[in-house]
Amino acid sequence: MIDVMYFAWVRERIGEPREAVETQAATVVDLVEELKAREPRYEAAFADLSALRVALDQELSDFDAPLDGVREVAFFPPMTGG
Amino acid sequence: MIDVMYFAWVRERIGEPREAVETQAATVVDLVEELKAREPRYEAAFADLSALRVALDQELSDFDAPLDGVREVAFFPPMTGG
Amino acid sequence: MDIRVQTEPFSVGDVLDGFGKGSHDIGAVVSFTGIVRDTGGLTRMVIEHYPGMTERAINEIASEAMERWSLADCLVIHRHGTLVPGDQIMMVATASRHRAAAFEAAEFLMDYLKSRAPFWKKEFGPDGAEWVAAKDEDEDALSRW
Amino acid sequence: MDIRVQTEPFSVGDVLDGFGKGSHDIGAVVSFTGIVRDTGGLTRMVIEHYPGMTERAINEIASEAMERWSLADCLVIHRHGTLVPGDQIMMVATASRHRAAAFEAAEFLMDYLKSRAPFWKKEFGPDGAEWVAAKDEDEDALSRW
Repeated sequence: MIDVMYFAWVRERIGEPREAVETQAATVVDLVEELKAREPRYEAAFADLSALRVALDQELSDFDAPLDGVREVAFFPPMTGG
Repeated sequence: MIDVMYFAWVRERIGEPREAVETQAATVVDLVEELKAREPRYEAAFADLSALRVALDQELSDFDAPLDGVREVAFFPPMTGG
Repeated sequence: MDIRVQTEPFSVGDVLDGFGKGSHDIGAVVSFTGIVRDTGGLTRMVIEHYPGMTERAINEIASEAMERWSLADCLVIHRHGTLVPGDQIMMVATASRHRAAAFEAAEFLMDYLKSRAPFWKKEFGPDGAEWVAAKDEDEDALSRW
Repeated sequence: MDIRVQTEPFSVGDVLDGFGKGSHDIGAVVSFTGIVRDTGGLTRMVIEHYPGMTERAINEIASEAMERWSLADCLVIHRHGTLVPGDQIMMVATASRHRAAAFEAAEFLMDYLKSRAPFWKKEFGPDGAEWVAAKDEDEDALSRW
């Protein structure tokens, strides 16, 4: 069970800020593929991975990173703070 | 008649902050030579011109600048503001 | 080191008057304040963030600045929620012995906060709402550090 | 543009809270504050200046910064007289649309004030009094502008 979070327009496309996902996905990309297979709104949100960033347990990471032991995955567009 | 001003250690060596000088000096260097000929304290202050800066009518200038029309000459070490 | 993530406004004055007090070897304090501009008829801006990761990311950035420039102190305040033109979005302040370190550290903090702290801005104007896109130049700015 | 040469202390807070107010196109405010450090047992510092030329020189430097970086506003406060460790010596503030201009203009102002505004510092410590010597690196700093 992984906590999956969405921010900014990713959140808007998915339609919710977070959800608990039952998954055996080995990597972030595997998780993305599982989600995209579910419903069109996931396909819309994950259409272009180069426009997205991912954080694992609140640390910026990569889409090919393993999910082993990870409790929280967050997807969002490039940050615009400051 | 030119108003001559001294600042920082130049003022301390000369012993006064300003004086009116009766001179026909053509350039700053000429004025410096006239002053040095007067008394040892001027020689002490003007011993090394490379350690000094000069301002003519409150604008930074050079030692070979003409004194034509100048009313105020100031001598001081390199500035240390900020 | 003082890091605040908040919805409330802040007073740069009050913050700076207390900043670095108590340390005896500070010769230079630099502050940066970011303000909402009313470009293109912007009526308001909503800043979303990632609670938990935000504090963690800013802490990491600020700790790196403290160490790299041997700062005496360092402060970051970043607001989230709804802001209107003229509102202060965020500020950073750095205190060090010499001016070069204080300036560089403040610019470093700003460059990293721009693209490495999890904030996202949505702008509301006459043509509707739009998420602010990250700029290539902001990402490029990181390469100088 | 606001230029003040004074013996009195100033509050960075009060100054900054009023700075740039009224302008609608300010996205970035940078401030620098210089503070007397108590290095080598310094007990006090006396800053001498050249009344008249000081205001003129700072005005020239600030005007150049305003134009070169299209600043919305710019402020310089510089004290003279007797100061002790911990006292604020001077401050500059710049306001512009974007952060790079505000940072650059503030650094430019500082570099020029260091070696082109007629101030001289005399330090008093356990070994007597000494005029602060200008540093080559301060003169060199001007070459980047």
